[in-house]
Amino acid sequence: MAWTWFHRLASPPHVYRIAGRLTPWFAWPAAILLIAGLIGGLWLAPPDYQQGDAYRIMYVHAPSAWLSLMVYTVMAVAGGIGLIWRMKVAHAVAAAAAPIGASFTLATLVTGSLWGKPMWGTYWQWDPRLTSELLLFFLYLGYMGLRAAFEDLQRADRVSAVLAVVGVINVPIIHYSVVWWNSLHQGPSVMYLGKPTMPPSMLVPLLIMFLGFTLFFGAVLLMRLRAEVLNRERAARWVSEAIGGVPSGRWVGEEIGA
Amino acid sequence: MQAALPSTGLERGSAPSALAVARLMLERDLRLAFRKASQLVQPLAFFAMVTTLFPLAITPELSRLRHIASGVLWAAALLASLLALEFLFRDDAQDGTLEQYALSGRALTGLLSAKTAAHWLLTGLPLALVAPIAAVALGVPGRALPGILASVTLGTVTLSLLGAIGAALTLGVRRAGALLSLLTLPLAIPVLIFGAHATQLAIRGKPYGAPLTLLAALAVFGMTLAPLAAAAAVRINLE
Amino acid sequence: MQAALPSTGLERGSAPSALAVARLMLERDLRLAFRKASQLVQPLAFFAMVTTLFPLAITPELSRLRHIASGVLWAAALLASLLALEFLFRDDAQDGTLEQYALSGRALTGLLSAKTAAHWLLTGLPLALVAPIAAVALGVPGRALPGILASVTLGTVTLSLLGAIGAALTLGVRRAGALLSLLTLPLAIPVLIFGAHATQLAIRGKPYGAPLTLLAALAVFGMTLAPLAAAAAVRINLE
Amino acid sequence: MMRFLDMGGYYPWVWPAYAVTLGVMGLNIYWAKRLLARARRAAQRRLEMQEES
Amino acid sequence: MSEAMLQGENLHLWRGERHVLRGVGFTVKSGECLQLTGPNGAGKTSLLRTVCGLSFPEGGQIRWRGEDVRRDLPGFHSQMAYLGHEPPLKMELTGRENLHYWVGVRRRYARAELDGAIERVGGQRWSDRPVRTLSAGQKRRVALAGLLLMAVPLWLLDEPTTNLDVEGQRLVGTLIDEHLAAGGLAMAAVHHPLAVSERGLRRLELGGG
Amino acid sequence: MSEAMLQGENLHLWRGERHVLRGVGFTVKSGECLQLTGPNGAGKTSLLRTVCGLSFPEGGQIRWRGEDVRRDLPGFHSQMAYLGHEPPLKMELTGRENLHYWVGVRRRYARAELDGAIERVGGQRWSDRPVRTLSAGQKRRVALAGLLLMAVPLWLLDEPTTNLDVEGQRLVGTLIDEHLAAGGLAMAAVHHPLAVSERGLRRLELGGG
Ligand code: HEM
Ligand SMILES: Nc1ncnc2c1ncn2[C@@H]1O[C@H](COP(=O)(O)OP(=O)(O)OP(=O)(O)O)[C@@H](O)[C@H]1O
Ligand SMILES: Nc1ncnc2c1ncn2[C@@H]1O[C@H](COP(=O)(O)OP(=O)(O)OP(=O)(O)O)[C@@H](O)[C@H]1O
Ligand SMILES: [Mg+2]
Ligand SMILES: [Mg+2]
Repeated sequence: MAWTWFHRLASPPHVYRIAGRLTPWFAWPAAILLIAGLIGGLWLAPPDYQQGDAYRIMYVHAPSAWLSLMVYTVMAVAGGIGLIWRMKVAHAVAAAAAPIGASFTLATLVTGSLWGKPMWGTYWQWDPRLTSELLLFFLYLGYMGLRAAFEDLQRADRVSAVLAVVGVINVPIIHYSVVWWNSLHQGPSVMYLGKPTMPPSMLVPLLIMFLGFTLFFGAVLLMRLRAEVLNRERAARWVSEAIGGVPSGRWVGEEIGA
Repeated sequence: MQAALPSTGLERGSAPSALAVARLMLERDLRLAFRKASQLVQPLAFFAMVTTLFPLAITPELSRLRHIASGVLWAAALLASLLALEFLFRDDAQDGTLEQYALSGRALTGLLSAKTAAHWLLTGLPLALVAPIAAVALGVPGRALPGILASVTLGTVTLSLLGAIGAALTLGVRRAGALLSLLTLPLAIPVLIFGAHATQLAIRGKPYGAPLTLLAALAVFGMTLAPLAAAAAVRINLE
Repeated sequence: MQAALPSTGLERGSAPSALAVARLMLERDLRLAFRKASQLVQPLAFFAMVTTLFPLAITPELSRLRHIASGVLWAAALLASLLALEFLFRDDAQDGTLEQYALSGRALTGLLSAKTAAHWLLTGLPLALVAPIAAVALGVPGRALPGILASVTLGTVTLSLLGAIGAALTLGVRRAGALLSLLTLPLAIPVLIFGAHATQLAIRGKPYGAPLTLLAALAVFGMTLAPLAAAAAVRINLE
Repeated sequence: MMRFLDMGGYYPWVWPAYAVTLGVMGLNIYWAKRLLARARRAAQRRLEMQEES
Repeated sequence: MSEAMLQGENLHLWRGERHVLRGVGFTVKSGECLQLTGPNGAGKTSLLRTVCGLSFPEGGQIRWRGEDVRRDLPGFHSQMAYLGHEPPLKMELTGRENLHYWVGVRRRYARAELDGAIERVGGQRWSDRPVRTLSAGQKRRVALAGLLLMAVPLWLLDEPTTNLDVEGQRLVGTLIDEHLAAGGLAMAAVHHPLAVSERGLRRLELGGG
Repeated sequence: MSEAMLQGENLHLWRGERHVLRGVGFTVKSGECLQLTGPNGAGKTSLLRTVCGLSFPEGGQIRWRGEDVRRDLPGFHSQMAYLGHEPPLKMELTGRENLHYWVGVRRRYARAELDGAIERVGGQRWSDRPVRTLSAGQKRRVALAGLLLMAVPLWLLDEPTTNLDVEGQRLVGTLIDEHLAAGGLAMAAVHHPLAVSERGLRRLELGGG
């Protein structure tokens, strides 16, 4: 019983419709939070007593880094679900997430380098965290390359899901790399929620940014998800054809117009 | 297996045990490799050549070579295993024999584990045996050799297992060479870090037990999970 | 071509010029490569990964990395060209298209030169363009970059040509991967020595004209001889 | 205002960092929109093909 | 023995943009051979691969002894043998070694059985040569020997007579006949009618490509 | 036109330890098709590969228009086309692209000719799909289109009807007939008699394998 409900919820047309409806609910809060975070981070927060104004890069760097890790985790979980329950929508989520994750990984690398120059005197260091983040970027590229290498979407979905699941071990490695190996990179500062090391005037904009970035990811993911679901829709249509319901060609046509 | 249903009387002979099947696969892969004896020498020769490159390209001074020895050894080991990997499943997929194994009704995990074991015996083990020699050539002191032997042995096990996953993932892809590297290298980084760390400690004469334990842990972890992932990927790719 | 003999009237259309044929082959190989766009990125990705390995395995200190930069760059370039080489003729041999080219009545040297050119455009050139970026990551100062670009560009031309010979020689051999390296690496040593030398001089800010000239000479030498050797090897292996 | 733009002398790094991040976000939105439009067109085309045959 | 052993019901398969199988159904009983015909591109190979689980149909079911094969794919596989367009042989191994490693993972067999199978396909003289050196027809014969040696009730054959000489084509017919007589069943895609006795022959013609 | 165009004289070929061709000789004139038959392993493929210069015979000669082909191999090659057991196609390219790059190195041709050849083999509907997605018979048809497009007098065909449906087998016969009528000549190894008119048909039976 519960399963039929679950599958109906996860059925492509349903997801397509719901995703379309949900998008603004993510997009607008994201926009507001991002603007608030920008004002807070660039204007209201005081300069750091050590780093001066350079530390303001944190407000884009840390949330990007968070997304780079979170998106990969989302991909791995979605891939796992898709593999186990043969759920096309889960695969569509993974496929939609990958390019977003890759782009924010790149943003992390670039903003980190830009921060590194004034702080460490060099754009790049072969430090464990930086290197493992670079490898995460390669992993994203590999994931997308593997996807692109298959013509058959179903197969691409399932093969790349295996990679996503296997590759997820890299996420904790990156996260704990600062702890495990002595690193130049900043240790966890916000993540220990119990004992914030920053004054609230600095911390609050950062938290706002984290939330804003996450919602932004949600909005873009939903948009891409609709496209991915459409690309996988062929079989769903003929299923309803076989059942003999509404001539689904027309029905999907309406959906597309919507 | 629907034993309750009437048999057609055509099914003669009992199914061999999972272990016997694995042994058969191992034997097959080794025989295929030995049929071309030159193949056996190849990973070694490759390894030797890469180790030779660096003194040529950088500096012939042993005192400086020693510092980079661990990096050179591990990079060479990684690349040599990768090179051999491409062929781990590809040949079998191309001539249709892998399809037959997937249709044999036997668990693919066992078959693939056996193939991975064969791969390690044919590349990892020889590499581990040659690594100390290469190390000496790079000016590493003799007392470091046991540590190097141990770390390369353990490390190549994990590299073979990771490679099995990568090779299985790219089965359906033509010219997968570089895609395979792209997929496998990020996964191989922990092995590389711990391996090189152990090697460096050994060269400096310090205790290298901790990274070695981690290498062993990675190998065990890989042995339990990699065949599952590889079998899943192969099944998907044969679909 | 026995023009004096009576024609059967079946032979319509004139034969395209040697240049047109070479262009056709080049176009074919590029199209095959672009059909899978991911393939194009792969030699680069591989190169990037190898460059990443060394800092991880040896030391993250840029001051020390700088010293081994030339070795790392050239080893990576060599390995990346070799990896791609395996497929230079193999695919065509397997699906029978190479046989058809050998039976086309056209000179194989031209066809093979075109294939080699395609290979360089797809691996050597991108490598040369990325090498300066990798060099920067390894702490090489900016003034050395033109020298690095020039030497890698010239060096990869010769590497592609040598690889063509190696690939042609190992056509008949299955799993030629490592054998190919074994054959090609010794031939590649001069390229490697001059290339690494030029790179090192460039990094130290000294004039690197002399080794660069030698690299250019090797490239020219290779361009005249390699296609002949490769064509001979292909003919023998198709028998 | 100049003080703000100067970022305590760190402007050559702070502003590019923000530009890159916002650029990435903008591109993400653009790519997502384009992808959706393309998927719609492809689906439409498939439907037309379906009706023909 | 006469209930339906293998059934396909309303199978639908898409390949790329093409709807290759549109509601194909069939039934094969013990002692029957289903001969698949149809023009090039009709979907014969696709149907065989779907039956043996190498392609997943978007709709429909395949039943073996009344049960959906998806429920126990390994169990189904251990009772069937599939020969595709190309004989699945390793070029470096001899014919005999190929058979050993191919069939050996499925069942234990006596050496005499192996010899018998090789003799049956006329391979005594060349079964110890690397398959690489065999002619096209000889390779196909090695694959047929594997089929015999597997000793399974269900045979799925894709153009089994390809590359075989006249005697070899007759042999395929005889082998199938004997298999049917022993209670086996077969499905074979062909372009030349099989030399199988009319009694057990059923026909399925797939539509235009 | 009726002198011997292609002659094989007393050809001897060894493969490993086997004396595969033992003094084989034949003559083919313009307008004639030599049909090679013989049991599996008789040496049909070996003979065809020897004729086109892919194997070197230990003894004997092949003459094209009276001259030893070894004297001018490229010249001979530019007047012949060989189709082996497998269609020589790149899986990633479409049928049309395959034809373009395969035939394009030999001769310039008008686009209409290419279209005509594809239409002739019934490939209008699938010639723009990657060959990988084609059925076995469709691949073979692409190869036949290449043969037509090459426009050379001598065809060497190894089991050209393999994988073709009944209509396709008839098509091969028709194509050869038309080729012979235009003054061409052909040599074809087969297991099923070719559907070629009796007039130009010559037969050569190779001995037991
Ligand atoms: C290319 C260079 C850099 C890269 C690739 C990089 C990468 C990362 C990553 C992956 C994280 C997220 C870690 C996690 O959530 O577990 C992170 C967070 C962070 N990074 Fe960087 N970083 C770089 C440079 C810098 C520099 C130069 C600084 C400052 C001096 C810096 C300061 C921070 C801070 C403060 C955080 C938040 C820490 C936390 O909350 O855990 N980063 N960086
Ligand atoms: N990826 C794909 N995209 C589009 N069409 C495809 C794809 N794969 C296969 N097809 C088509 O599916 C059809 C069925 O192919 P199949 O190989 O099953 O035919 P067949 O009956 O075995 O033909 P033959 O007699 O030539 O062996 C063919 O028309 C083929 O072109
Ligand atoms: N390297 C080798 N060593 C020994 N025998 C060989 C070798 N290569 C080929 N042969 C044998 O040469 C004989 C001729 O083979 P060929 O492929 O010409 O036969 P064919 O007439 O084309 O057969 P088919 O009808 O099966 O295609 C075969 O018996 C084959 O086994
Ligand atoms: Mg078929
Ligand atoms: Mg033959």
